[in-house]
Amino acid sequence: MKFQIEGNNNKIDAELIYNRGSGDLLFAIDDQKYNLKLLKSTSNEFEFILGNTYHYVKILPSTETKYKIFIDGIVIEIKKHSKITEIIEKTLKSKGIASQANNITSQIPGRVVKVSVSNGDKIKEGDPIVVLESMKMQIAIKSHKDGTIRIIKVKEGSTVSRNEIVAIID
Amino acid sequence: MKFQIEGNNNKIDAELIYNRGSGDLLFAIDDQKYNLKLLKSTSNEFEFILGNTYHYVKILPSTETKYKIFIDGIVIEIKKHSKITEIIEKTLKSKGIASQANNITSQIPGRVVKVSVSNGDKIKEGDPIVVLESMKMQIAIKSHKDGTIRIIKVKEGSTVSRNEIVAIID
Amino acid sequence: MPKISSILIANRGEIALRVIRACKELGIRSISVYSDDDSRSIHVKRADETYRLGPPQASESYLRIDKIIEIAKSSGADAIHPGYGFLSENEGFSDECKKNGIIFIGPTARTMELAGDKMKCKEIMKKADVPIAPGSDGVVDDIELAAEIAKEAGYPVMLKSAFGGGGRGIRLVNNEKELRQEFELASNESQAAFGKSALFIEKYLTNIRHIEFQLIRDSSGNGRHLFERECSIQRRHQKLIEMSPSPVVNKERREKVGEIAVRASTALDYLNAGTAEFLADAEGNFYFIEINARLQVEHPITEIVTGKDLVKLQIHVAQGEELPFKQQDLELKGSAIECRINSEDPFYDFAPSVGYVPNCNLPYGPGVRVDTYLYPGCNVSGYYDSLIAKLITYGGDFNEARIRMKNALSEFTIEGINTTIPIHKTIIEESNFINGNISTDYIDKFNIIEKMKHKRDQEYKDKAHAAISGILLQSEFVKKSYLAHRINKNQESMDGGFF
Amino acid sequence: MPKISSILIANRGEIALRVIRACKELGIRSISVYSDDDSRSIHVKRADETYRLGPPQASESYLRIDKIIEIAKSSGADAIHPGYGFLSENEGFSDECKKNGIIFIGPTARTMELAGDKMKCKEIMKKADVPIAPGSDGVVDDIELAAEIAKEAGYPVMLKSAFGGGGRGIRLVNNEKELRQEFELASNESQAAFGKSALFIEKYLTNIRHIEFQLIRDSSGNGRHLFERECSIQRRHQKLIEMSPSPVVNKERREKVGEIAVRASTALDYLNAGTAEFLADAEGNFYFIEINARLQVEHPITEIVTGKDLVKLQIHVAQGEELPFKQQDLELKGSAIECRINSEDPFYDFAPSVGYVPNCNLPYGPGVRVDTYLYPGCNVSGYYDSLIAKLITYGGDFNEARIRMKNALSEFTIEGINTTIPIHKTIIEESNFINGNISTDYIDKFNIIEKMKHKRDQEYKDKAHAAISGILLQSEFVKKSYLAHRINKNQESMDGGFF
Repeated sequence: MKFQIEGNNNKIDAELIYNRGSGDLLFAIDDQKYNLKLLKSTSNEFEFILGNTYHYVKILPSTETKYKIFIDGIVIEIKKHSKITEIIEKTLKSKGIASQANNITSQIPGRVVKVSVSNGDKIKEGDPIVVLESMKMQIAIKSHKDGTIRIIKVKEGSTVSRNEIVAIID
Repeated sequence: MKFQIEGNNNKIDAELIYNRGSGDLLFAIDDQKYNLKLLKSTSNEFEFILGNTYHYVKILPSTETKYKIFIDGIVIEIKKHSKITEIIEKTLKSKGIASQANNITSQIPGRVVKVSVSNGDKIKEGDPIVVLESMKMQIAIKSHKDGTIRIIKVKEGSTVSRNEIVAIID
Repeated sequence: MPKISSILIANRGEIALRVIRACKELGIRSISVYSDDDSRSIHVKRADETYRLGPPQASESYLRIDKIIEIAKSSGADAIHPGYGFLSENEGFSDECKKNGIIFIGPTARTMELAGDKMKCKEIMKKADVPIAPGSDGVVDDIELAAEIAKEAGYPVMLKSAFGGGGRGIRLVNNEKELRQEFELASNESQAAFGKSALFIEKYLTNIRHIEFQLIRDSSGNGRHLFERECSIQRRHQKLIEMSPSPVVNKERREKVGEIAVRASTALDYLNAGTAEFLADAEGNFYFIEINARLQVEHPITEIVTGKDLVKLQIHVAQGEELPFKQQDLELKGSAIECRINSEDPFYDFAPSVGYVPNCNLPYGPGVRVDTYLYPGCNVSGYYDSLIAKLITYGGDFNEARIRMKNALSEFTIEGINTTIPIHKTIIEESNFINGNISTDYIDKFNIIEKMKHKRDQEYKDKAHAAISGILLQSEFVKKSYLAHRINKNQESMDGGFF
Repeated sequence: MPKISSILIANRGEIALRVIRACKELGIRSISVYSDDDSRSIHVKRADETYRLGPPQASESYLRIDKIIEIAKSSGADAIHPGYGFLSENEGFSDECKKNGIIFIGPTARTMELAGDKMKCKEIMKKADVPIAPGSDGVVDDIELAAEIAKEAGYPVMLKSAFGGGGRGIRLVNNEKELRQEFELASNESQAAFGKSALFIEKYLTNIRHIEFQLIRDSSGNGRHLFERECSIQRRHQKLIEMSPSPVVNKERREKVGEIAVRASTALDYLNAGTAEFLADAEGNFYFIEINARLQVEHPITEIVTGKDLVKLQIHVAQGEELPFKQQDLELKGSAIECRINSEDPFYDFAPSVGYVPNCNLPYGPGVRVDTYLYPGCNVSGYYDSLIAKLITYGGDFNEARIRMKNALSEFTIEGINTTIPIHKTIIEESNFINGNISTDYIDKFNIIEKMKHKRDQEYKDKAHAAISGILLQSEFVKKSYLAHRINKNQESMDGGFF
């Protein structure tokens, strides 16, 4: 399998060389060979000693192109790099960019305390679209470009989650 | 249902009066009425506010006559007192006493480091039968009465669990 | 005054737990209150008694003076501890307690009113010869007037709520366009949080330290200061890291400014625990900003370096006792640091992060104290403040406390939400922080966000092989599960036992 | 001597974690070793590197000098920290380290030999004018000789292993029949634990306190004492609760006996941290018993009242540094108590209790420190010592520390095994303990076991209604599950959502 760490351009090759049984495995990662001693496992949690260092790994719900992994207290993201996922990724990415360009999304979860614009309003980059309240703070979601409001997708008093579309502009 | 707390002779009457739904219940325990607000439950764990005080209860593996309950950090034992369990209890008890009288049981888990007697040996009350090692300590299991060893049930090097029979005497 | 035998805690989260612990130490019955979003929160679990307040919104629960007073009366509470935030600095609440014969553990309504109105307070301080910070002269209700004053003072200016505190309701504004936009937001925010809106404008000063003095004063008029806390590490004008002692305060200055702080509390006829906040410039001048008329979030570091339990002292003072020590009995020993762990994503402009926490590991061991409401399986609600834990470490000197903080931060794991732990990890090893070269603009000045991202990339690299091993293990697991499933179709027995 | 950059910790459990933490503070690479019963233990998880030793039995793992030295060499360890117990007082191990160019963090083999042989040590102390406890004059190998000596001294007598320590290998014997029975057991036990068997006999004294002084001495011959620890609360001659300061030691006596303790360490040319143990009688006379040539279990209370990190000091001294403080720089401040939490059933004659711990909650908050290897999902092995946690609290005075201990004990919950927490809860509120009226026979003298049972009955009563509510809830749950099951046969969706 091939992987790529977020924020880094290198691809990493990794494979299981063999399973000696009773929890002893041999891995090759980036031309380095590792003895792995598995101490405990469930379907998504693994405790093991890699080389001579203990690790706890929990595989979090991941996307089709990315693994999200809780490891030793931090969360790290790793891209999948098989041929197929690369193609899927590209397809998704191109689609995503195309449609996302006109979406104004909430990048935090919160409650809508004010909608500052109406359908059809002309807006400029930096204009506030809605105001959210979350954890006692009021935060304005601003437009990232000039345009016209096609549709407002939220109402005052409603709650939005992270990455939810609050408005679409043309 | 009727219950009895260990170390106390009083029996306690308890029943569900009604379930108002959405986690609100009304209990009567020993003529006291309680509002109970259930906060969380699985098959053996319950978090609730009884009257105005929070409790966490975990029902541990229990016997036919006794509940073992982990509550707010301590373990308490409660006898069941329905007619049927009373009868079962009595039967078990009388049987238990009859057969237990000739058993020498290990009251701690440990590894047998020495067997001090052989089958057929005459022994006196207080004589050591086997020596166990547990947590760096060596502890002798002694006979609770005079008699003759009918059979030794353990070997040197074997491990015994709590309440396991190590020898039977006549 | 009669001895307090029961206290209702009109708050939630870690501070409610802190007060419950003090009650338990004094043999006082603790009574907590909770909103519907908090029914499984730690202050419900740990109090002797607990009562429902209402729906999740603070305005329907923790800010409902009427309901809280009603519960206090029906449960027989002798006293109310307000914690910080919520109603802690609401003079109406203090008043209402008094009217109902309940001891309010904090200052009188009159003192609170004066302390809470930052403009009035400044006037009193001027009279008492307490040096005050340069700034605008009164509350500004009107946006046009605000624009005029700001223009005169020169941008950037600070837009502050007269009833704010703890960094809430403070906005830095760089030009008139921003002023107009932010004025309305700030006004609304202050309205929602404190039930009032009144803004004033202060010139924004740079290379400034925020240093505060812990105060406590009893009903016989004995006032003491418990030395300083350096709180210059801030983001969005909210404290992120505090320490005591300050790296720039020596014994003489400590005594001098401490005395000024006690004078300030006398001028307000202050009762109970409070904090005098100062700005200190590079020349070592101290300017009074405000008195926080409540227990402060960062009180634990003072408890550690003085050996005094501030919450227990609050209760003693509230029941009319005199302070059991003189100023000269107090000694600052060792060094303590507090990191505020907020449920915010520091990689994403500190956006709030809320939800279920399936697991967490609190650090412990030599020199570590944690004040938190987290436990495995708890929930972080979006309705309230983002402070989820205070990690406090101490040592014989700053560096011992700092290194212990570094290790405690790496022991502190919280699953399910984003927290400010990564920025703390970055700061705690940053050279300017180590050398005490800090100011309120520290985060921007030294590109801490960039450094944090760099640190993350390094962590990613360090953990990559182990993480990938985890993925390989899972794929093996899935493969074998699939095979086994095809053989006996018994999915239940798949967990574990494959390797 | 070169600076230590990596340390192998030849131990397990809480003390291994304690040393790992000290390593992390000093930037030293920590290397742990584990037996097959410990592969998921905390010292495996937290060390930078970890290596397998062998099968669970101590004789096959933590006592294998050859394997430990081999791992130290192959992993490039500069030094070895032995913790307490296991090989910590084994002069052969210290010697073997030296031969292999590895720094042993502790005394030299020669000192250890003298300190470990309780009889030789007493001779040296006599010469150095250190007052020693009355008792038998040499090691007794033969049971007949033992019986003779015991008869002469008069029963009861103590049967002690010359190589024991920490209460291990000490048995109280009331008559000759018991002596003969116990002599063999004690001999075997000492053989298993320390690899040697040599017993001696001491007259058993009553109304005696056990008070010890913490020592540290560097390679330049600077010796300091870090004041006393009162360890009189014992059962089976093993410490259960320790505190510093002692309620019967004032400043003058502290200085006087402390100086004697330093003299004792000088007489042995002692290196690194150690403890001089004394018996104190009702008249305030102190008799030296032995020097424990290692870090003591109860070292944290000294760390707290002195503000010094003993493990870091051990490492500094081991790399040849001079002690960074003089005797007069040290100050005893506040009060600290330690409760030893053992996996034993205090209701059942302290029978060992082992197994899986599905969940546990460590106490935290103001004035609380926990040193433990417990975590939710861990395992308590029957192969090793029963100490699973040390709960330490501190305060401005004894009573503040005591009340905090009371609360911390009630916060400390451990599922799955029995522990000594109930006896600690009883003692911490017992009037003689509160008044400092304690001695080594405290547990028997004041019927603590009876009081503990009484307390449990009270707790049972207090919790009965809540516990029964839990049973009722479960029976409702079962009823509804059964009904639902009959309706849709879908057992999967039964959990939760019924009420």
